[in-house]
Amino acid sequence: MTSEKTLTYAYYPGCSLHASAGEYDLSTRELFKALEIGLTEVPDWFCCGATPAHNVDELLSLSLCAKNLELAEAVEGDLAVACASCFSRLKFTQHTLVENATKRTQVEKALDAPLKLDGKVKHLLDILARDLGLERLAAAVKKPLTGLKVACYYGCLLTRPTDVPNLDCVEAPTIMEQVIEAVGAETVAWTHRLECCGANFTLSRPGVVIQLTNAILEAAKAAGADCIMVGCPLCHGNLDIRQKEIEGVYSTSYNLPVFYLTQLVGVAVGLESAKLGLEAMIVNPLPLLKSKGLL
Amino acid sequence: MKKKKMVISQETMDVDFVRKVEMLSDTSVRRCFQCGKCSAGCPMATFMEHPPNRVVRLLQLGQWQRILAGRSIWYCASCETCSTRCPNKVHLASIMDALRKLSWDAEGASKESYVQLANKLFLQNIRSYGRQYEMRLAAVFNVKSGQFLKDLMLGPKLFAKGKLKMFHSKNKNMAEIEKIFSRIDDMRKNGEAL
Amino acid sequence: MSRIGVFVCHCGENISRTVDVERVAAHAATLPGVACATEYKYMCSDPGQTLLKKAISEQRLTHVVVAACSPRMHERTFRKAVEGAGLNPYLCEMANIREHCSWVHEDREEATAKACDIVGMMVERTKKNRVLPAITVPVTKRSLVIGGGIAGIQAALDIADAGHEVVLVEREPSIGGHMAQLSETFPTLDCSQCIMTPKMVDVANHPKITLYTYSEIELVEGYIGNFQVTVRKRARSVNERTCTGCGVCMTKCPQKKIPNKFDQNIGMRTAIYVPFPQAVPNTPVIDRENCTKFKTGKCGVCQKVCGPGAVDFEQQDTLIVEAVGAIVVATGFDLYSISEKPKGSPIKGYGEFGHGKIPDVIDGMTFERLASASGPTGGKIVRPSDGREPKQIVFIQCIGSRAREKGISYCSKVCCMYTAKHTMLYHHKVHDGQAYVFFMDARTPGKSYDEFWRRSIEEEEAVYIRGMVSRLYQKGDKIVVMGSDIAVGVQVEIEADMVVLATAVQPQQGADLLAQKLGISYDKYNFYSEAHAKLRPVECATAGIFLAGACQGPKDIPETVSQASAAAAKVMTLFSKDRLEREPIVARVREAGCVGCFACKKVCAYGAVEEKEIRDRQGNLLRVVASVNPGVCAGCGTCQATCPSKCVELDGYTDEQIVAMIEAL
Amino acid sequence: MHPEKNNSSAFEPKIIAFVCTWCTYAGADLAGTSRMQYPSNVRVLKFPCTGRIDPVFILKAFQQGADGVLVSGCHPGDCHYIAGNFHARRRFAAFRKLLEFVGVDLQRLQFSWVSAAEGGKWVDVVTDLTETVRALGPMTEFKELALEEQWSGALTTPELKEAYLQI
Ligand SMILES: Cc1cc2nc3c(=O)[nH]c(=O)nc-3n(C[C@H](O)[C@H](O)[C@H](O)COP(=O)(O)OP(=O)(O)OC[C@H]3O[C@@H](n4cnc5c(N)ncnc54)[C@H](O)[C@@H]3O)c2cc1C
Ligand SMILES: Cc1cc2nc3c(=O)[nH]c(=O)nc-3n(C[C@H](O)[C@H](O)[C@H](O)COP(=O)(O)OP(=O)(O)OC[C@H]3O[C@@H](n4cnc5c(N)ncnc54)[C@H](O)[C@@H]3O)c2cc1C
Ligand code: SF4
Ligand code: SF4
Ligand code: SF4
Ligand code: SF4
Ligand code: SF4
Ligand code: SF4
Ligand code: SF4
Ligand code: SF4
Repeated sequence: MTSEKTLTYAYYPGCSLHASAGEYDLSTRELFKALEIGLTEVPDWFCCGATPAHNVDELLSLSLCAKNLELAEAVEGDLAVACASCFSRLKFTQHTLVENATKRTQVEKALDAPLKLDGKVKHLLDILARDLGLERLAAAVKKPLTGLKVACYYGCLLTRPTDVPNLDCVEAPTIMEQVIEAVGAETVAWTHRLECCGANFTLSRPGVVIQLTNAILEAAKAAGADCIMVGCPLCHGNLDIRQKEIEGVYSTSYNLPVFYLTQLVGVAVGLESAKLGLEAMIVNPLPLLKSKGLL
Repeated sequence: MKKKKMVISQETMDVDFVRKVEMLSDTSVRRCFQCGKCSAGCPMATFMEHPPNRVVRLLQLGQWQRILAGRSIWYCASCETCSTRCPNKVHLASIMDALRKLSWDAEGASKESYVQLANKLFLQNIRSYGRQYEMRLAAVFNVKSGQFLKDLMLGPKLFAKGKLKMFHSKNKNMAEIEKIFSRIDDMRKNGEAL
Repeated sequence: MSRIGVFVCHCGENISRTVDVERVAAHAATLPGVACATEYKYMCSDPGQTLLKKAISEQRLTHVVVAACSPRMHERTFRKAVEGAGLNPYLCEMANIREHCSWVHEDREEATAKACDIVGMMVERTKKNRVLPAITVPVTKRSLVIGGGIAGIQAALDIADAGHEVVLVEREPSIGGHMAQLSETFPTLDCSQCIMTPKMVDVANHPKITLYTYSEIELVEGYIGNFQVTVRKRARSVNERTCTGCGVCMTKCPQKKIPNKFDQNIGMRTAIYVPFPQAVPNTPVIDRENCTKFKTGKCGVCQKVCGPGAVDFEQQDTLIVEAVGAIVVATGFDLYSISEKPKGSPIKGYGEFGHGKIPDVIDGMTFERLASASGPTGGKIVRPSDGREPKQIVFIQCIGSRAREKGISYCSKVCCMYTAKHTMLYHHKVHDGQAYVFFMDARTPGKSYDEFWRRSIEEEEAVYIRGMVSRLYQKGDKIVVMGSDIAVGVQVEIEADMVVLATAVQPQQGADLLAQKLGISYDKYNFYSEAHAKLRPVECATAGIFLAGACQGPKDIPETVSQASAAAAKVMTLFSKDRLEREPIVARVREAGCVGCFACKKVCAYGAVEEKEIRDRQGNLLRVVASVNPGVCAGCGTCQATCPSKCVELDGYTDEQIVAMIEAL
Repeated sequence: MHPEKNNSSAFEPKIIAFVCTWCTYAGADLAGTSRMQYPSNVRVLKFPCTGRIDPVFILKAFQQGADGVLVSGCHPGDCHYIAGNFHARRRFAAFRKLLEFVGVDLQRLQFSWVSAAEGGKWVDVVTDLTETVRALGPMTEFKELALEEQWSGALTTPELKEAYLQI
């Protein structure tokens, strides 16, 4: 990877990043600016339909994603996606429509337009680890995250569905660890990296989410992590926003700040707190960062 | 339903329904050999009355009514653990999608209404606004599901952190979204899609 | 000008009931080239055959058509009779007017007309028949056996005991194969070494067996009865003739920490080593990759301590050519490894089991070594990670097998049984321990097999759980097993000390390469293909090559030994004659017309088509043409139908003969 | 030499069957030993393997006045000669296109698999083809096409060679 090569992407933030995950959006934009990676938001993108759409209406889900892929073609560069759920849906759609002619015809009919489907859909992790490269990432570090023990949480969707060309090994991915180790952090080996947090049941069945999320927090704590890093607003919602509630239900205390990957990498490249939205986090990360001399 | 004896015959096995499931999910139901690996790893299995492998088994027997009558399919989180680990390439997560779709089409045979309601609202949101409005989603959900006080504690906190916004700018090209929805509706009416 | 005799049979009333045989004979008599036409009640009876022979000599017949039953019934009979009368047997043909006519039609008119047609066709065909000389090939009565597992050993001993020489080639430093690694064997639980080692010694001492270990097949040429096989004998660095097997070298070698493959890498060995104490031959080899001398030039301790001076660092690979008449392939199997995801393959592998990185997750063969009295732990079952005895042990069946997404779609056939065996061995050794087995179904179809499995549950108290495991992960010093019991319909979690995976049986590494050298076919998994799944299960479609053991498909020891003895019997049948006679229905190339496109070669499934150089007197290469080796050709005729220049011809089914039949209609 | 019936105005199709000796010929034998009945219009030509059957023979048969041709051999995977039937199938698939191109009704040419155990299937296949061809009426196309010289075996033009190699 030559350093002259300028990277630029079309950006699909997804609904959550414009709402509950505002800090993910903010930190992504700031981090990419700092790393001199171009990011242009896809104009007038739609909701990808996320889980609820494919849950009950696959054709709608495929059509919504395909529409977004089409919109993204107007912007230069591969499509950068922040949310694991959007990422999973968009790449699944692209793969399915390339492979399955019947579905492609149906979707083209729904959109009333022929589809190209040749752009690349990339998660932010992919861009950091591969397009930018770990070496260049490491070179940008101002404050190495030395001594910070991070539990990387992939959740279920980041590397799935399984038959679609993937970010990393479905069952034993390492890409998050690679990225965060490149900026100086330590990672812990733990058991619940890929377990599902209950994701979109947060609204309809919070009880389920609390049970699943508790197991994840417990495992991260047991492995000696200082904090958790995620690449998905849904995971974040469940692990961060519900953490206090969970502590209440199980009468325990975790106090594990849950960072978006862009926030932690942002800290390492020297961005200040306001540019990373750290104060928007429910579990306050500042004491931890201060204790490690990172703020 | 669950305990009732199954009388199995060509008449009671609804193969057409199974074919629909297979078409929608792009996966073979018959291929499953009941190894149980899907159920072993499913994070939601403990909440389901029919664990995932049994959902496929019931499909193999054409007994879809038993599935739709229960809430198993609505407790699936779409995490894809089952599909990822199935030794036999049964895409169970997609089968779950297909079943929910068909259940939805069949209008409410299921006990589980909360998840359905949330899904419905989610899609309505897209149709009317183009994007998700978490605030609206949560509020309407709570009103409609009669749980006015649910997550009450979270609300103000999130609001304070800027995590819940009251207003959003609508997408500019709403007409296009509406067209997609209505074209799909038309295709279904004309029998061009399931 | 041909003088054809037509003989129409009544078959009692079987033919004459619906076919007017007199009319058929009369019709035949009118056909050009027919010298005589008669009918008779039972052509195949003695008087019938005599009539035919007499007619041949009296009427000076050149060709014969017998209009009677199916050639599949009596072609042989009549061709023999014709031969007895001094005519080439291939000048006689049968017209099938029974199975294809009188028995399938009721209308006498129609049937008679059809019978006339059939006779007419065969008359025209027969006119074009040529004298076909019998093909015989000499038989070299020596046999090659490739692979020295129990299959190869059994086959070699059986053939050698019948008095024929055998060349046994084994890739490893010792014969024995996987059976030598086993602890005790189902369904009787007798000690593997105890029943195996005497046979290994018999091989070593048998005057008729030449043993090449640490050797591989380099090249195979020739055909049934006449193979030339080049064997590469790899350099052992120890002179087999002078070494006494005292073992001093091994005790003195400073390189002591090399994982021993024979012990599934749990036990260690030296750089100069025999894989196990009972090895045959008991001559060590130097593993050049790990020997200090070969790596740095220093050391040479073994050479210094060796009394007879057998260590020879200069030794080179040697190539030996052996002439044999038959080959038994017995190269056995390998186990599927969850730590290696096959590169470039769509198979997913077992990431959910940690890709083989959890130290106390082992495979079945490793468990065998742990349980074996002569194994690295002396038969104590302990964890590789910390040497502790596991108190909760989980076995998982069908790993890699029956899992088209993860490995292989077939059933490995032996793992249900060996897992049951493992639970018993475990229970015998760890009295306060508990064994659990996750399984889909128990496949135990063999004599006393299901009883054996039930014993594991009812008497040895193994807990069988019907359902597969989704994930394994290390938690502290335990392995968490996430499974499900589908009978109950609930998830099951066990914190195990050790997990044993019943990994799939696969063909040996490089099995396909060996098959290509031998010209035998193999399936998509690289198992060698038998000529017929039911009726020729030990023969390859390629004549003179036979199969034994797990190289053909997963097998246990009883089946392996049966097949090995069967293969030996087939070899002995082949060796019972000095020359092989075969039907002369073979393809022949008209070299003048051949343009050397080798389309024929591509379609020949037997590799019978060879490239032949045509040179002028000065020895200059003029062109390369196809040439069919009659020893190898099976006579299918595919080449002929494929040749664009129409210059291959299948004797007995020439274009001329067939066109003559079509034109007769 | 049609098996002319008394009622000579009725068209009796002439069917030629090219079969392999190991499967279909044996299957036809079985039909006989089981005394099954089928139309007598078929004439059987035995080959060692369907792999031996040159498409030229089929053309030849049509030229000689056959109204329908049946090619039948072992089921896929059961070939006595490992893969002869596989080559045959590939060849015939291409050949059918050629026939279609020259305007032959493909219903007149049928391929099937009949094993040594399928006497009943043999009867069905032969009966079906006979009835189909009977309904189609006599085959005339080929006599008009008179391909005889070109297809006597020599491939005279590069195009023919090319076409043939495709087969
Ligand atoms: C864990 C386990 C437990 C088992 N327990 C039992 C049991 O209790 N009872 C039972 O009946 N069966 C048991 N079996 C099955 C048994 O091991 C096999 O049936 C038997 O070993 C097959 O013998 P084989 O000679 O065909 O193959 P192998 O034993 O594999 O021998 C093949 C030989 O050929 C050699 N070779 C390979 N390729 C080449 C080459 N290219 N050139 C030269 N040599 C070559 C190999 O080195 C090897 O020595 C068990 C199997 C496993 C995996
Ligand atoms: C319903 C069924 C379906 C099957 N399907 C298949 C299949 O699809 N594929 C497959 O591979 N296998 C199949 N099999 C198994 C197969 O039938 C056997 O493997 C095979 O027939 C065994 O052959 P055999 O010669 O050992 O025994 P048998 O076929 O039983 O032959 C023994 C012969 O010995 C004669 N005999 C017995 N006692 C005496 C005596 N004292 N003196 C003289 N003669 C005697 C008997 O009359 C008999 O003719 C099937 C079996 C059954 C029951
Ligand atoms: S894992 Fe696959 S094969 Fe096994 S029970 Fe589930 S769906 Fe069926
Ligand atoms: S996708 Fe649904 S059924 Fe499958 S493992 Fe996840 S929750 Fe269970
Ligand atoms: S030769 Fe054949 S047809 Fe004639 S009597 Fe013998 S069995 Fe019958
Ligand atoms: S090489 Fe020498 S020292 Fe080693 S076993 Fe042979 S004779 Fe003994
Ligand atoms: S020379 Fe090699 S084999 Fe011999 S003792 Fe030294 S290290 Fe061992
Ligand atoms: S023998 Fe048993 S464990 Fe082995 S693959 Fe077959 S069913 Fe599975
Ligand atoms: S196909 Fe015919 S021309 Fe080509 S090499 Fe073979 S024999 Fe010669
Ligand atoms: S007749 Fe068959 S076996 Fe013989 S050379 Fe031709 S293709 Fe090969």
